Amino acid sequence: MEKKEFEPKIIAFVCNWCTYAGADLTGTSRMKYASNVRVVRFPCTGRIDFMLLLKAFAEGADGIIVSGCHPNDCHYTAGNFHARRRWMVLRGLMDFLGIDIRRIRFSWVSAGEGAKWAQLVNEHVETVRELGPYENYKKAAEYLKEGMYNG
Amino acid sequence: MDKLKAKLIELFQSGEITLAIGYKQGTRGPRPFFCRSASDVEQMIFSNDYQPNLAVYLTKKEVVKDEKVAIVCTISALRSIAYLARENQIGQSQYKIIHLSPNDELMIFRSPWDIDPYIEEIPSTPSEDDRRVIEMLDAMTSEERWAWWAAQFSKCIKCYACRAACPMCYCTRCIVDNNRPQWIDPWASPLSNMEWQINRVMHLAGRCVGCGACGAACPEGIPVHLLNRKILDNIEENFGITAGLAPREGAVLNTFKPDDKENFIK
Amino acid sequence: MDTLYIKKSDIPSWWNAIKAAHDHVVAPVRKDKVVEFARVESYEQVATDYIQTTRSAKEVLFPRTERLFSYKKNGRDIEVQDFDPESVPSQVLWHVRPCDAASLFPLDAVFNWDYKDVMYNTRRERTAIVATSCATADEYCFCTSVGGGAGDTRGSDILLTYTADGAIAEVMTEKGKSLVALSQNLFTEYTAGDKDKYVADVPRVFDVEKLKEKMHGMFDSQVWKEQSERCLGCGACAYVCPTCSCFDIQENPKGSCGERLRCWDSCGFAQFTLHTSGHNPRSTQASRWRQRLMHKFSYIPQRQDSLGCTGCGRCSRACPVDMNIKEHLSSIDKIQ
Amino acid sequence: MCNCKDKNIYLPYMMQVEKVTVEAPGVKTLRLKFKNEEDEKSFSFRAGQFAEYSAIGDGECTFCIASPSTRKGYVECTFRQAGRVTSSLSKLEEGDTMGFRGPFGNYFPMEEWKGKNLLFIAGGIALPPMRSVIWTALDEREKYGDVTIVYGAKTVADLVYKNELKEWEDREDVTLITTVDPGGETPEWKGKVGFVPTVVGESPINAENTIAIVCGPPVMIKFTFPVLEKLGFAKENIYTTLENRMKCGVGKCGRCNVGKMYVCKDGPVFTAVDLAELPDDF
Repeated sequence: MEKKEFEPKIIAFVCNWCTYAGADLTGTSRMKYASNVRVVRFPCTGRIDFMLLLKAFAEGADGIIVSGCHPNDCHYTAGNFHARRRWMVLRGLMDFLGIDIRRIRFSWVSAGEGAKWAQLVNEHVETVRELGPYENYKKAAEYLKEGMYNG
Repeated sequence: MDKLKAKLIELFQSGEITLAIGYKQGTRGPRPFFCRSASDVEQMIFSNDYQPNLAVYLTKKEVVKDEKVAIVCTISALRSIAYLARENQIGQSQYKIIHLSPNDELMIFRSPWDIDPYIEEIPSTPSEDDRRVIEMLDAMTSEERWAWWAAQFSKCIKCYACRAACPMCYCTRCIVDNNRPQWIDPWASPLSNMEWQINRVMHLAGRCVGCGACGAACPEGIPVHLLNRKILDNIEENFGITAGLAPREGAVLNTFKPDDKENFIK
Repeated sequence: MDTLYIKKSDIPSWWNAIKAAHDHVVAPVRKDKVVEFARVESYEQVATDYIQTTRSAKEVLFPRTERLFSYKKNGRDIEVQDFDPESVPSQVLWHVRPCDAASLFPLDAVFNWDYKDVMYNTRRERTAIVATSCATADEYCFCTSVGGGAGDTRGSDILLTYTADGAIAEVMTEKGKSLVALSQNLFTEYTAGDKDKYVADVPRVFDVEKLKEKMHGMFDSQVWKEQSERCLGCGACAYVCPTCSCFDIQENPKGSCGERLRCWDSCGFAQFTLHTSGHNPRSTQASRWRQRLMHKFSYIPQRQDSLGCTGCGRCSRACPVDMNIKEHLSSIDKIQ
Repeated sequence: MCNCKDKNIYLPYMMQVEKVTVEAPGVKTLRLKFKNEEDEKSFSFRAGQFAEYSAIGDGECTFCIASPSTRKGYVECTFRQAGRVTSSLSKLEEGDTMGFRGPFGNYFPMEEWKGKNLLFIAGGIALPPMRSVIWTALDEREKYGDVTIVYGAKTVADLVYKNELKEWEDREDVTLITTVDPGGETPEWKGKVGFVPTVVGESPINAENTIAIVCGPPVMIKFTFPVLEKLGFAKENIYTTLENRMKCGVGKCGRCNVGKMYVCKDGPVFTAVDLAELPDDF
C-alpha cells in the first residue's frame, strides 16, 4: 500500500471583521483550498492571547495561522497594532526557546481578499507538510509515561 | 559606604525612618537586611551587583505597612522603583530612596520620578557570562535550542522563586493561581514549565528592567533571566527602547506605533 | 547488621550487578551548576564532587507529579483506571546522604498515618537504599543537631563509608543483604571499627529535645515575624526538602479522558490554605513561616513520633534570600 | 474506622446523581446512589463525617455528608456554587456520574447525647452539615429530650431546605426558630429579624442537660459561643464542625493542619474546649 501523505493539522486564529469574512468570501466564491485548517474566530487580533498559540501546539496542532485586519483597518482602531507588537516580541522569544516559528504564519487578510486566504492556507499547509508533524511538542506532552514525572 | 551608614543613622535618629531595607552579610553572600535602629546600621553592606533586588519588598504590604521606610538601592532596584512608580504601585514620596553610585557617591532621591535622569545615563547590560550563553544559543539550530531549554526546564520544580524575587511580579493573584481557566498546569511538566516561563516573561515584556533577580533566585540554576534579556534585546532592536532606561513611553506592549516594522506578517 | 568491606576497584562491578538486577539505578548526577538525582546507565555518570544535591531523594518515592488514577467518560458514565502497582519499577537509590535516608521516617509516618498511601508504599517497597557517609560537610549542614549524623545508618539498607582504597559497607536490612548477595565474593568482613575517622565532623548547634519543648509554646512569639520578614514566599524550601510532603491534588482533563494528579505543594504559598470564600487562616508570610517550622519541630513530633527535619540544609542553600534554617533554629534555641 | 487498607485512598466511588434539588439561589442538594452494589453494602457513616465529592474533570470539594446516617442507600450533599468544582457539580443532572470519597473524620458523639436536649444553631449554608445530625436525631426521636433549632440566613431567599423547615415547624416535638439578617426580610416573613447570636440570646433556652451544636461562618461561631456560655452552657457541651481547606481528607496533604490537629482526622467535629486549645490559625 502506498504511504499516505502527512496531513498537517492547522489551527487558524482569525479576526471576525476581516479574515473571517475573507475566508467566507473564499467559500462563497467557490475557490478550492486545503481542508486542513480549523478556524477559530475572535473579535479582534488584539484578543488573540499568546497562550492560545501555545495551547494549539500542546493540543496537537502542527501549524498555526494568525490573521486579521490590515494596519489602519482595525474595527476597534488599534487592536491589530497592539497585536503586531505582541507578536514581534513573542516570535523572538519563541525562536529563542527553540519553538519552530516556521509553523506559525502571521498575515493580514481583509474581507475582500478571498483569494489571498486560499493562497495563504495552501502555502502554509505545504510549508507544514514539508516540516512534518510537530514531534518535539507532542513528545513534550507525553511526560507521564510511568504515571509520574520527575523531570 | 561610611556616608551611607552615617545618613541612615541620621535618619533613624531624627525619626524620619523606622525601617531601612538594605543588605548584610549572609551565609555566603549578601542577604536582605531589615534594619530597625541606628545601632544596627553598622551591619549594613552594599554593592551595586548584589541580589536580590530589594525593590521587591516595597509592594509587600505586610512588610512596609505602618513603617517609615528607607531603601538602599542598587541601580537595578532604582530602575524597578521607577517602573513601580510609573505603574502606580508606590507613592510619590512614600519611601526614602538611597543609593550609592558605582563611584561611591551617596544619592538620595526624594521621589521615584527623580530617578529617571540618573538611570537614563546607564543602560542595563547583561553580564559577560550571560552574553556568552545567549550568543551560544543564538548560534544553535532551533532543534538544539529546544533540547537545551528542555534540559533546563526539566529541573524546574515550580517553586515560583523566579516570580517571588521579581519586583515587577506584584500581582495579588497571578495567572497560575487561577483555575478558571487554568491556563498553565500547576504541576511540574515539560510543557507547563515552559508555558509558565513564556507567560512570566511576556507579562514582564517592556516592564522588566533586566536585573536578573529571577535567574539568581532559581534554586535549580535555570537561567530564566536570559529569556527576559532576550526580550529586552528584541525590544531595543524593534522599537528602539533601551533596556533599563526610564519608562517614558509606557510599557512596550501597552503602546504601539502605526509604523512599527516587522518582516514576517505576509 | 553486617559490617563488610569492598575494594574501590570492585565497586563498579558490584554496581553493574545491581544495575542488571533492577529496572533503574537512581544516583546523583551533575547537570550544569547543580547535582541532582537521576536515572543513570553507567557507574561513571555518578557525581562525586558535591556536598549535597539541590533536590532531595524524596522524589523517588513521592514524585513531583504523579497520577492517582485516570478516567474515561462514556456518555453519562465514567470508567476509572486505578493506579497499577505493577507499573512501579524496581530501583536502587545509590549514594544518598544519611540525611536523605533519615527522611524516610517522617515520610513513612505521614503516608501511613491510619490511611495507607499505596503509591508511596509500593515505591518504597521496590526501592533499595544504598547511602554514603559524608566525608565533607558545609556550613549549612546540621544533621547532628536533629538526631542524625554524617555516618548515620538510619533508613539505609546499606551505608557505604569510603576509606582510602575501598568502602565499609554496613548492611542494615534484608534488602541490603540481597544487594550484597549479587556480588557476595567481592565483600570481606570488616573489623577495624574505625569508620568514624572517614566521616565528616558536623558540629552540634542546638539540643533538639529542648528546642521541641520550647517551640511547643511559641505559637504567639514575635520571632516568626522577625525571621520571615525577608521571606519572599516562594516554594523553594519545601520543594527541595527531603521531609516536606504536603501536596496538591489536581485534575488534568483532556477531552473525555483525563487523570487526577498529585503534585508537590508548599505551606509557604499564600494560596495553600485560601478558602473559596476568601478567608485565609494563614494570611501572612509570618504565619506561614511559623507553620513551616512548627510543623517540622512541634506538630510532627507530637503526632507521628518523628521529626520533620533531617538537617540536610537544602532549604538554606536554595533560598533566594538566604533564610538559613540552622541559624534560625539556633536563634530560637537561644531565646530565653 | 479505616476500611480502605491498601486500596488506593484517592480513588473515588462512582456515584449516580439520583436527585437534584435547588435549595436557594446558587445552592443545590445532590442525592447520590452508589453505582456499584458492593460499595453500597460496605459503606456506612456517622452524622458529622465529611467526604470528598468529585466532579470528574474539575476536581474535588469537601462537604459534610448532609443526609442522616439512619437512611441507607444514598448520601446527600448541599453546596453553594462558588469555585471551579462546585460550578461543575452544579451542572450535573439526574443520571449523571460523579465521584465520592469518604466518610472521613470524626463524628458527633450522639450515643452520649441520649436523654439530653439538643439545641442546633446554624447560619446560612452551614445548615447542611447539621441536617445530618438533626434528621438522625429525629429518626430516633425517643432517644433525646427537647429539640430546638435556631437557623438564620442573610435573606429569606437564602434559607436552605425550605420544605424541611416547614416540616420541622409543623412538628410538635421540634421548636424551630428562623431568623434573617436585618434587611433580608420580605413582607410575608413571619420569623425573626436579627443576627443568629442575638436571636439565641433572646430565646428561651435552658442550658440544663442540653447539648448545643453550632455551625456557621467563623464570625457567627465567634459571637455565638460567648452567648451560649452566658446562658450557662459548659464548654464541653458546645459542639461545632470546622471547614478548613482540604485536598486529601486523610491527613496527608497538610492543608487543614491547625496546631497539632488535622481537621480531617481530629475533626471536623470539635467541642468549644478543643477549640480553645487550638492556636488561632483557622
